Amino acid sequence: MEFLGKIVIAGLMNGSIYGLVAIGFVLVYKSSSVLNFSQGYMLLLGAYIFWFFKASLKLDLLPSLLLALPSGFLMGIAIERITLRPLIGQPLISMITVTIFLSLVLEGLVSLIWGTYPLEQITVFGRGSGTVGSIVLTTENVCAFGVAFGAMVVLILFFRYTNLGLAMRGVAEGHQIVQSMGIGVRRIFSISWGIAGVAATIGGILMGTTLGFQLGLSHIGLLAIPAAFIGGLESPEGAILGGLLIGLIESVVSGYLGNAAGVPATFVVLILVMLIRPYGFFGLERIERV
Amino acid sequence: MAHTTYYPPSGIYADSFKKDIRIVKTRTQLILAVSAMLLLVAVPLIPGLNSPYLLRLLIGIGITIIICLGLNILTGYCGQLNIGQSAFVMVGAFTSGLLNHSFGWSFWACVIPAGMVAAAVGVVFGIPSVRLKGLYLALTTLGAQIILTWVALFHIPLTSAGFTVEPVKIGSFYFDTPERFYYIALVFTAVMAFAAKNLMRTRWGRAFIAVRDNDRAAEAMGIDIFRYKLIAFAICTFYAGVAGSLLVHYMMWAQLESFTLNDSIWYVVMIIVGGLGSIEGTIFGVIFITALKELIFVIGPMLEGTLAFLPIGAGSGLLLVIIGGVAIFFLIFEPRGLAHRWNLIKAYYRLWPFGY
Amino acid sequence: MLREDTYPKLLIRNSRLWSDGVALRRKDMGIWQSYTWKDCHEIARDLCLGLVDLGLKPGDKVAVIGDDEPEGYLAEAAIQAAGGIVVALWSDSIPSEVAYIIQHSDSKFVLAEDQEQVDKILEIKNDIPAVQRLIYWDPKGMRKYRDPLLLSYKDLRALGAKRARAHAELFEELVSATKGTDIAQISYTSGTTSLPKGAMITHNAIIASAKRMQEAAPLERGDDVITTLASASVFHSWFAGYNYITGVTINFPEEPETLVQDYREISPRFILITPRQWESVSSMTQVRVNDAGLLKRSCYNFFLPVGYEMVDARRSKADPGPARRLLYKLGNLLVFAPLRDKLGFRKTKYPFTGSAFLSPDFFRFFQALGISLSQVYGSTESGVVSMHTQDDIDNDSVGKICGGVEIKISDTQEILVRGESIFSGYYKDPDKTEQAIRDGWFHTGDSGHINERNHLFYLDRIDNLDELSDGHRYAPAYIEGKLKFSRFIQDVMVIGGKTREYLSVIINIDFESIGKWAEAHQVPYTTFVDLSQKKAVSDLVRQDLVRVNKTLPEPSRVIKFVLLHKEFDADEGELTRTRKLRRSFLQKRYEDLIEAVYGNKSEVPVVTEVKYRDGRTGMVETSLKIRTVYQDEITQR
Amino acid sequence: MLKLSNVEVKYAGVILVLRGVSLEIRGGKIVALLGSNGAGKTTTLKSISGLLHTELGEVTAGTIEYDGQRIDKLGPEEVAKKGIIQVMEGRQVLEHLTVEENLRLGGYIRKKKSLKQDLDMVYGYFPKLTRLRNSTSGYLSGGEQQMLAMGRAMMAHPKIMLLDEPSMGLAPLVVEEIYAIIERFNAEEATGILVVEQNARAALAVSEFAYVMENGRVVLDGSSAKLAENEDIKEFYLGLSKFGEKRSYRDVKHYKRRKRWL
Repeated sequence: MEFLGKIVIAGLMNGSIYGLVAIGFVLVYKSSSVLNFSQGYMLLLGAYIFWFFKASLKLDLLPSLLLALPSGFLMGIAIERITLRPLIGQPLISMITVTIFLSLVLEGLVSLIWGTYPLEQITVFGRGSGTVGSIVLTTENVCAFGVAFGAMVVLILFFRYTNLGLAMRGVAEGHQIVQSMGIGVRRIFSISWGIAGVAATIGGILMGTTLGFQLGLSHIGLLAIPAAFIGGLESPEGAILGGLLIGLIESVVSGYLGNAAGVPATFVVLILVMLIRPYGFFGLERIERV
Repeated sequence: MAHTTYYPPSGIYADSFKKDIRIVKTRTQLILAVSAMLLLVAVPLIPGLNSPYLLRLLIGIGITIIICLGLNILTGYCGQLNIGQSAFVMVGAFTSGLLNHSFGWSFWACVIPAGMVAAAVGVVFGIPSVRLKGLYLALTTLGAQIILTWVALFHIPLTSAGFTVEPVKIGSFYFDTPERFYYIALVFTAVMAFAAKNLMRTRWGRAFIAVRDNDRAAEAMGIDIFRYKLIAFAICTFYAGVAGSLLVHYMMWAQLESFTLNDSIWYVVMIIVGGLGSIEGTIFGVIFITALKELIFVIGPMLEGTLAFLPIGAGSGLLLVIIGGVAIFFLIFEPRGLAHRWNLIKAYYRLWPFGY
Repeated sequence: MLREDTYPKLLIRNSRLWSDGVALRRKDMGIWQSYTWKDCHEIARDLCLGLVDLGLKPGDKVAVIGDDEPEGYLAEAAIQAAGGIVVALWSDSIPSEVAYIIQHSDSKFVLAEDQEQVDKILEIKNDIPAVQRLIYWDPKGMRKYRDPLLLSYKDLRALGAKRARAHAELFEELVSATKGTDIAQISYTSGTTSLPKGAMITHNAIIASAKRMQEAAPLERGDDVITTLASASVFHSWFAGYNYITGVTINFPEEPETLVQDYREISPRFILITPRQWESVSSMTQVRVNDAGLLKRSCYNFFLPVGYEMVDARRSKADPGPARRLLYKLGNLLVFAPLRDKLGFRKTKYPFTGSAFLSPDFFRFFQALGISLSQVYGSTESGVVSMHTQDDIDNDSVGKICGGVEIKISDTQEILVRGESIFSGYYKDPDKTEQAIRDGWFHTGDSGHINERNHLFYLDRIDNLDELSDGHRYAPAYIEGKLKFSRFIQDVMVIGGKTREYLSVIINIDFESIGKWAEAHQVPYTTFVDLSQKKAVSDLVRQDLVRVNKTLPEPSRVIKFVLLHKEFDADEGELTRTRKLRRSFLQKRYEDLIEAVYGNKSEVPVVTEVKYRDGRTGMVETSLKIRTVYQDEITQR
Repeated sequence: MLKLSNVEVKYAGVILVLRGVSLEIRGGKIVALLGSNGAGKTTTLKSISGLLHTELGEVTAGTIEYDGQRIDKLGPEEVAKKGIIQVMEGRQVLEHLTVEENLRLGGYIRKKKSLKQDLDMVYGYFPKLTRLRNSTSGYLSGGEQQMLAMGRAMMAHPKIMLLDEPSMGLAPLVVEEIYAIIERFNAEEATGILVVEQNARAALAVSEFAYVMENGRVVLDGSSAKLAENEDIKEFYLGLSKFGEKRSYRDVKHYKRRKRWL
C-alpha cells in the first residue's frame, strides 16, 4: 500500500509539470490550430538555457530564473517569427510539418552546443526532504509542484479574463475576420508562442530538477500531447486535468510494469480517448456549417 | 499538389480516352524512359560506378524510395500526416524476419505477408484518428511509433536483441552481395513506383485527391472519407512493410536501431523536399536528402576534428540542424518541392520561346 | 483520268477501297472521334434516301447553314448524291441575308446546324414558302420546339435507313445517275458592291480546281488536314477534294473558337487560313515573345534578322555564304523550330493564304521563321487560278499559273480567265452572266499582270484603283496591307479619290493588343470608344503610319488619320462575310466624317447606329478626333 | 477621401485579377460597386483593406491613397487602425464566441473606456442583438449574423466602411432593413461607405455614385441615377429587356449573345 502512495504522489508531481507544458501546447493550438510537435524540444532547450545560467555562470536560483524565463519567451517568439510566420496562408499541414522539422533543428542545436551527454547534475530548490506519513518528499519535488500549480493558475486567469486572451480565442476562429477588426494576428501568434516558450522552460527546469538535464527531457514534451488531447485541446483547465491524469497513469504503469512502459501507456490511453470521446473532456463540439 | 498542365508538342493528339491518359505520350518520352531504365540496369556492370559503397547507397535509396512512396500517397495525395512510418517498416521487417528465421519461409514467401501485417497494424492505429476531421492521424502514428518500439523491445524475444535472416535466393542463386541485391532492389522500386503512379489514375487515386482538397465537398459527393483515408493509410503501411522486408533480407540481420522516431521524421522531410503528391518528387527528395546526409557524414567528423571546442556528439547535432533547416527552407520557400522546380524547368523548355 | 467525276461517286469508291480507313475526325470533349469511310458511306446514304423520301428530285436546291461539321460535310455529299444542288450559307449571316438567298435559290429544304440557325430560319419562315422541311443536327436547347417544319437529323437518317432496307441498291443507282457536268452547288458571292450573286458550279469545275491544288500541294493518304474556313466558302469544296480524291483525313475542330488549339494538336500537313487569321498569328507571336523572359526575347531578336537575310537572299537567288547558312541553322534549332512547334506548324509542309490580299511583309516574316507561307489565288467564279509551289515562291506574286488555266490581261489591265474550273453563270441572272463571261473568258474584275516566269501579279480590284486630284494612281489594298502588319491595327480603309489632293485613312485599333499596351503603360481607359480616342494611343498608331509612309512613293503618303470609335462589323454590312471592306457602303456611311477630315477640322461629333448580335439596335454618340501624321507638313502644303 | 488610381492586383504573382481600377470615395458619401461573379469586386475591397496580403495577393501597380497617404502596402491591422473597416462577404462571425464577445473584439482598437457607449450605440442600431447578447453567434440566423458583423464594424467607429455584398443570401425584407440602417449610419456618423453588390437595384437606390466592373476593369461609371437608366445596365443587371418589362429566362439562348460595351 505504501508503495502505491509513493507512486500516486510522484504521478501528481510529474502530472502538474505535464499539465503546465500541455497548456503551452493548447495555447498554440487554440490561436493557430497548429499541433506543436516541437514542444518537447522547446522544453529541452529552455532547461539547458536555465542550466547554462545556473551552472556555467554560477548564478543562484532567482537571477537564473529571471534570465531563463524571458529567454524562453524570446525562444517562442523567435520560432514563430522565423518558421511559422512565412507559412501564414499555407495549408495547415505545412504548419504542423514545420513544427516536426523544428524538433530536429532544436535537438541538433542542443547537441551542437552542449553535446549529447547528460549535463552535470545541479540542485535547483535546495537539498532537504521531509516526510508525510510514510512518504518521503524532497524539497525539489514540493517546490516543483508549487511552481507548476502557480503558473497554471496565472495562465488560466490571463486566458479567461484579459482582452488579449479574448483576442487569442478570436484568432483561433478566423484570421481574416479578426484582422479586419484591427487585431494584429501576427502579434497574437508571437505572444501565444512566447507564452508556450515560457511554459516549456518552466517545465524543463522542473523536470531537470528530478530527471537531470539530459536529452531525454524531450520525451516529456511528447507526454504533453496526450495530456493536452485528453483535456480537449480547447481549454487550459482541460490541459491541467489531462496532465495530472497522464502523470498518474505514467507512474502507476511504470511502477508495476517496468519504467519503460510509462510513455507508451499514455499513448494507448490517448488512442482509447480518441475512440470514445474525440473532443476530450472539455473540448467544444466543432460547429461545422457548410 | 505537384500536378502541372501538360504542353505536348504540336501534332500529338488523342483519338481515344486510353491514349489520352497514357503515362508515356510521345516517342521521345518512351526513348527517355527506356534509356533511363537501361542505364540503371547497367550500373553494377560499369567499372566506375560499381564500387560497393555506391551500390550500397543506391540500394538504400531504392528501399527508402519505396517507404517514401507509401508516405507520399498518404500525405501528398490524401493529405494525412504520418510521423510513425519507420515503426511500420519495423513491423514489416520483423514479420518477414521472423517468418524466415523461425519458419524458414523464403524471402518471396515473406515479402507480401510482411506488407499485409504492416498494413493490418496500420489500420488498427488508423481507425481511431481517421474518423476525425483534422490531422489527428499524426498523433496516433506518433503513438504507434512509441508503442510498437516498446512492444518490439520488451515483448518479442528475438527482436530486442536482433537475429539473423537468410538472404534472398532464387533456386540456388543467393542475392547476398550488393551487386546482386541491387537488381532485387531495382525491380521492387520500379514496380512499386509504377504502381503508385498508376494508382493516381484509378478511382482510389481520384478519391484520395478529393479527400485532400476538400473533405466536406468529397463527402457531399458520396465519397466515404473514412474508408478512403483508411485505404490510403493501409497502402502507405503496406509499402513500409514491403520495404522493411527488403531491408532485413538485404542486411541479413534484423535489429531495432534502424527504426527510430527520427527516421520517421526524415521520411517526412524527404517527401516535403521532394514534392508532395508527385512520384518523381518522392524520388528527387530521397536522393537529395541521402546525398546531403552522406556529405555531412564526411564533413561532420572533419569539423569535430578542427573545431576542438565543440562537445562530443556535435557531428550528429550538425546533421540534424542542417537537415531540419533544409526541410524548413523548402517548406517556406519551395512548398511544392523539387518536383515543382523540375516541372518549371520542363515547362520552360517546352514553352520555348514563349513565356506562357 | 478519274472514272468518278462527282464526290458521291468517289465516296462510294473510297468506302469500297479503304472501308475501315479513317475518313474524318471531329474533336468532342477533348478526344478526336473518328469516322471511317464505311460510316461516311452509311450516313450519306441514309441522309440522301431520307431527303429523297421527303421529295428531293435531281436539280432541287438544298440550303445548308452552320459551322463546318461532319454532319454538314456529309449532308452536302448526300444532297449531290441525289442529284440535288447545295446552296451553302454563311453561319454568321443575319436573317435578312439568309431569307434573300434561300428565296432567290428556290431551296426546297434547309439543313441547319443548331438552335441559333433554326431560330434565324423560323424568324423568316413566311418569306421562304418554298422550303418544305427544316432539318437540324444539334438538338441542344430545342426540346420544346414543336414547329411542323422541323425534322431532326436522327429522324431523317431513320427515314433513309428504312428506305435503304427496302431498296438496297437505290443509293448507288442515284449516284451513278449523276454526271460531272451537273451543277453541284450554287455559291453566293458576298459581292463587295451589290446584292449577292449565285454562281453555279459544276462537279467538273470543283474537281478541276481540287486537282490543281493537289498538283501544287500534293498530299498522300494518312496525312492529316484541318478545316479552317467556313463551309460556305467555295474553297471548302476544293479542300474536300483532298478527302475524296486522295483519301486524306480531314479533322473538324470542336468549335470555331477552339480552332487555334485544335489545329496545333493536329499540326496539319496543308493549311489555308485567311489573311486576317495570318495577321492575328503574327501579332500573337510578337506579343507573346515580348512577354517572354529576357533570354528568350534576345534569342528571338538576334536570330530574326538572320531569318530575314536568308529569305531576301533566296528571293534574289544570291548565296548568303556558309557563315550565314550555319547561323540560320543554329537559329532554326534555337528559335524557329520551337516557334513553329508552338504555333502548330511543326508538320505543316503547305501553309497557304488566300481569298484576300496579304502584304508581302507577312510573307517575309513567316518565311523567316521557316514557315514557307505561300499564296493561292482564285475566286468562286474562276476556281483555282494560280498557286505558289514549294520550290517557286515569289512574295510579290500570287503564284504560278496552274495547268489547265488560260490567262489573258485585257487592255484595262483586267485579268481574264478561261478553263475547265470556270463557273457556269449566275443563277437566274442572265445579264450579269453576260457581263462576266464573254466568249468563254471570265472577267475577274481584278487588275494585275503576268511576268516571264508565268507568275501572276495581283494589284487590286479594278474599281478600287483610284487616283488623286493630281492624277497619281494608287492601290488602296497595298497600303492597307502594309498598315495591317502592325499588331496595333486590326483594320484600315484608305480614303482618297479624284477630288482629294492627299490620302487619309480610317483605322480600327486592335482592342486587345492596345488594351494590353495601355495597361503596361499606365494609360487608364474604360471602354473601346474611350481607348480609341486617347492621345497616347494615336501617338502609338502614328509611329506605324510614319514607318509605312517611308516605304510608299511620296504622293501616296498618308497625311491624316482617324481612329474609329467602333470596329467594322459584317452585321452592319460594313464588311463582307469574308471580312473584306465594302468600300462604297463605308464611303456613304462615314461621308460626313470624311468631309470633316478634308475640311481641316480637328474633331467631328459622330452618331452611329449599332446593331447587337441578336438584332437589337442601340445609338452610340461620341466625338472623333482627326489627327495628322506629320504635325508641320499640313501647314505648308 | 479614399482614392484608387490604376490599381493592378496579382495573386501569387501570376493571376492578374485587377487590370487598372480607378475609383474614389469622398468623405461621407455612399458609393456602389457593381459587377457579376469574378468581376474583381471583392479583390478591390481586399486591396483597400489590406486583407490581400493574407491570400498571396498584392497590389503590383497603381496606388491607393487615403487622405493623401498611400495605404496599399499596409497590413490589414494598420489599415483598420486608420479607420477603414471591411465587413467581409458571407457574414463572417466568430462562431464560438458570444455576440457580446464578438462586439468587444470589434472595439479592440478603441480605448477601453468608450466600450460601454459603443455597445449601447450598436444595440441601438440593432435592437434584435440585445436579446441575443450571450448566445453563441454560430447559431444566429443569417440576418442576425449580418447585423452582428456590421455592428462589430461600427464598434470601431470607422471613417470608411467597406461592405461586401451585405444582401447576399438574405430575405428581401431583411435586406431592406439592413439598407435602411446603412443609410441611417451614414447619415448620423458621416461614414463613407463603399458597398459591393450584385443586387444592383438595392445598391443603386442607396448610393450617389456607382461603378460597374467586368473582369478586372471598371467598364462604366457615373451617378447612380444615370446608371439606373443606362441601356446595358438595365439589360444585364436589372433583368429588364429593352421594352422595360421583366425578361424571362426562358428565351435566353444557349449560344453566346455578345454584350456591346461601346
